[in-house]
Amino acid sequence: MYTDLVMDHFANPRNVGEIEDADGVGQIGNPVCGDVMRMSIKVEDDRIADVKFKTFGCGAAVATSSIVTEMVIGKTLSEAAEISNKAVAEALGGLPANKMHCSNLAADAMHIAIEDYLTRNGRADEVATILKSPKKASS
Amino acid sequence: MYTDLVMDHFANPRNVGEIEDADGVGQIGNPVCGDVMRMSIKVEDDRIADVKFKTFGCGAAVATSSIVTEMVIGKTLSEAAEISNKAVAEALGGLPANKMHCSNLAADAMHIAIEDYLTRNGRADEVATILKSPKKASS
Amino acid sequence: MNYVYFDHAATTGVDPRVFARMEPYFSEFYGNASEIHGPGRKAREAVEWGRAAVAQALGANEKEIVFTSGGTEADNMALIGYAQRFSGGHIITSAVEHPAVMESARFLQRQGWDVTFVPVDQYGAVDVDAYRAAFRDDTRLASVMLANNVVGTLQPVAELARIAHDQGVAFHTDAVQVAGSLPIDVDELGVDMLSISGHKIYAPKGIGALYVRKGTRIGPILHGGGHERRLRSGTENVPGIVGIGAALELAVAEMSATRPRLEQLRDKVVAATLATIDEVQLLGDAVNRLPGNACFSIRYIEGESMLLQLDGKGIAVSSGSACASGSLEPSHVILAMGFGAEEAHGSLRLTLGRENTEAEIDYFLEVFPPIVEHLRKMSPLYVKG
Amino acid sequence: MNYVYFDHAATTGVDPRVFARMEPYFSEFYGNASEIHGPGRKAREAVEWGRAAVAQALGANEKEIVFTSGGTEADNMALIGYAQRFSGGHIITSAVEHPAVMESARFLQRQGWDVTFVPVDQYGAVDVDAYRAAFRDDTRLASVMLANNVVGTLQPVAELARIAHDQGVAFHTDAVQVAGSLPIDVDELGVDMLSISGHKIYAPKGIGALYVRKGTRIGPILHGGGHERRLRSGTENVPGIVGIGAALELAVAEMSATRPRLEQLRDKVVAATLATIDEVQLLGDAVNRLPGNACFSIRYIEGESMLLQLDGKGIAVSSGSACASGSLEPSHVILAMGFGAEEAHGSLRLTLGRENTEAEIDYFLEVFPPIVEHLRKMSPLYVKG
Ligand SMILES: Cc1ncc(COP(=O)(O)O)c(C=O)c1O
Ligand SMILES: Cc1ncc(COP(=O)(O)O)c(C=O)c1O
Repeated sequence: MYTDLVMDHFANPRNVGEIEDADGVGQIGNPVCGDVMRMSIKVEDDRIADVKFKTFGCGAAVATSSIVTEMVIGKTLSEAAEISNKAVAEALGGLPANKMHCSNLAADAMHIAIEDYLTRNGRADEVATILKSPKKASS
Repeated sequence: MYTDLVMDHFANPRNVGEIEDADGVGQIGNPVCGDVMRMSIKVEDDRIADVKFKTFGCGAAVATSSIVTEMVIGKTLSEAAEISNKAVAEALGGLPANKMHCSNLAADAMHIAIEDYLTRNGRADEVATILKSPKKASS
Repeated sequence: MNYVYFDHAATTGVDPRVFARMEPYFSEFYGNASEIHGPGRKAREAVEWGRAAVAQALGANEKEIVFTSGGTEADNMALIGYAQRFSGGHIITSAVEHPAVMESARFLQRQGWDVTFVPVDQYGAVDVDAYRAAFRDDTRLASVMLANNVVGTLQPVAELARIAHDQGVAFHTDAVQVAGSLPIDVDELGVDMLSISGHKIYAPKGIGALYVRKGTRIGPILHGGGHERRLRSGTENVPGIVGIGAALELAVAEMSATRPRLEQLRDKVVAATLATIDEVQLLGDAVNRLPGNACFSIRYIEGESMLLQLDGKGIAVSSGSACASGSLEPSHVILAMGFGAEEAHGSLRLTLGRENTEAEIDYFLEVFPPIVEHLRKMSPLYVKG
Repeated sequence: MNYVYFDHAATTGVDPRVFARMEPYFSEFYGNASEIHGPGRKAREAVEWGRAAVAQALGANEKEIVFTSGGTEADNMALIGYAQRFSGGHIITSAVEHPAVMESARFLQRQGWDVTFVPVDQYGAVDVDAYRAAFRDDTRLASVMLANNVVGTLQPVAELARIAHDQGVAFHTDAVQVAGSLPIDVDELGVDMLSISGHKIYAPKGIGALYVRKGTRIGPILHGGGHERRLRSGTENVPGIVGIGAALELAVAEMSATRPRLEQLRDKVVAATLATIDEVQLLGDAVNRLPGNACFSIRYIEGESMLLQLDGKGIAVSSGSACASGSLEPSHVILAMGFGAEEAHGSLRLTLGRENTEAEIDYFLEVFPPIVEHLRKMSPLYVKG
């Protein structure tokens, strides 16, 4: 059901953990729904210098979280903000249909972390530009 | 589904045929129902001296016809009249439930032959005594 | 079995090549295809392989195949599952359907539906004019079999489907007797649903499939865990599914060789039987029939007696309506063709299959005439005897 | 398969001894049991042998056994087939039934029936008082499973059946998870209908049976040729029937040896898991449960992740409600027991079977704690990490 790449990211997740002095943190999901993802980022020169995730959830939730961290490292905030959940699923070679919704929110968590960074740094006015469609944490 | 005895009587039916100068003939059944049996008898001293049958029908119809001819030969008319369809089925070691009705009428055919004999010989008044429950051909 | 087996319309043995494909899924790769662990994934792969093979053989898409427990369930699902969408209405079917369709229609009748059983001609072909005339404003579904299981007559299903569609009505066909014997393409036929059964095509008993065209909405008739895209609950019969897929694949691959061979054997047995026995009639259409079907009415004698006599010679055939269990009724198919009960009682059906040989046909032709003679001698209806 | 297989509640492999009994009926004795020729009679014999074996194992009469395509169909038949006798009314079932019962009840609900889903306690046992109070004048049927497939809890079915009968109401039990594991006697239980499934007891997928007590009238849900005394149409699955008969016979013969062995293995895995991992809870009743079932809720981590990690180590287990196909919902059983969705998402089910060894349990106990640790380290919900 899962592609080899999904299974690889699930079995060997990249960038697991929490950045102690993170510049931005984004969390999405709800244990009741079965998936919670938290991204913490370090930002330097408007680029994502470091990122770590923690995820409670199924194989897809872990793999999407893991791959999103790989996809955003070194990217500008705008570039990172452009990565959609759909792009994440595609990067993994696809996800089972029933995993496309709740378990594929890692990009959203990343966007929330970027929004958090911008807000913390008094750049709330840029949120709308950088995050073309800003996401709110669902809980 | 059929007992060995049924199959034996079906495969090697006893007394097949028609007595040319029969003393009595009984026929029962209907080709529409799938079973027709005809018994012809020779009577001597109120005993069944000879009997032959012809049957159109399934294995059970042939076997019941065959065994009834064996059962009645040498019997008095009253004794022959006492043999019921049920007794015939029992003598064969039983019949499948769905064969108990239409295909198990050989004894009835025999009773009709006896009735025919009695009537031909001006003994119609004895029919009720000898055949406790006289059967009519169903067609 | 040391039998000459001429009853392939009733059931077939699992082809050893099919069995070899199924076998690993009983005791080795026995996972439940709903599970996501290794054994489950292995089972899922097998199920989807079977689905693709069935789809391929029917010219369908994989998503249009629903596995069932057999032809009966597929037919029930087509009629009753489809009817569930509506609160009631009218269904058109034929007078010569298999009981699986007929009794599903009767069940709906008891639920308040109207059903028209379209008559057939003396060869068993549906009366197309009567069929066309049967459509009403509230007709929801038409179901006519692709070929008849008793007399082997093929129905003009492509035309019947077109007529139904012209009226905006969905069309189902029972292809249980045709799958594996003749080419089937759901698009050429234009049907919306099509039933097949494993054990008629050298796959095992207990597996079947319903083709459901994309866009044709039906409801489940077995409720539960939501398997088969919620259309048919129940743990998937993995070896059965592999079996029906492998069997269809094989049948299609070999059809161009098997079909003319069976037709030739069938034509031989028909011609020789008509030539050597008098007062015998071929039932069904002489040309437009299933490759392996030879069905006769033999006057003055009864089917079961012939069958048992042949059985005594080691030949397995069937009489009349063989698909009903323990039924003594004369075949409704033969009656619907306008024959009398007597003729229906005297029917004998030979259905040939891939392992049959010409020597077996010759053996039948040798032993059958004396059997007819013997039974006619015993028959009170046979006057010449 | 090179797997440590702990998912016997999902399905079992066909026992090689069972397979040996079935095998001749695929390609050698492949007759249709409705046919009266030799191959047909051979098949009929096999079917009736299987029926007698199933009846014997359940303390029933042969005439009370109807073969189906599996547990799902048996459950559907019990509920929907029974309900057909009535124009409507009320049905009582439990909140922890398998979807095959649950969804059959919901189907009847959509047809206008009233259904009460009786609640359970924290161990998954039906609330007997609530059950008793649920009966109404128009209650037609009660259906409560003999043991739960997720948490393994046994229900007091004999008592529940007695209560139903006191109200003049028929009682069905889904014994799919119990057959072959614990003794079943339909008279001691006093049930009117009882469902079993082949593939849970080392027989193949695609076969099941419904016990229907003499005098309990139900209607068919599959219509057609009138097989199985008109209760279930469709050509009989001969090898499947032989398989389920042989499997039950074997399970009963070996039960006194298998049962304590599984209970001991289960108790070991439960005790060791609770001892070595913190914030773990055993789900279901500690004592009153199926011999092979160990079901846990492991906090802060999610079931599928555990399952896939174990899969990576070659261990097949299941999470939550494994019988539904591709479901992501937290198990309705665990929720009904009063747990939160989070705890339900963190459930893991091991179901042991006859081929499992103590070494396999030891292997699980070795690899599982590091998996829990790894996943908890990754979990945003785990604060101690
Ligand atoms: C035309 C036709 N439809 C349906 C069926 C039923 O199929 P199954 O026996 O697989 O239930 C049969 C055979 O019995 C058949 O010949
Ligand atoms: C308790 C219970 N009932 C019914 C079923 C359904 O049985 P089957 O998979 O044979 O349809 C299952 C298993 O899936 C089960 O565990």
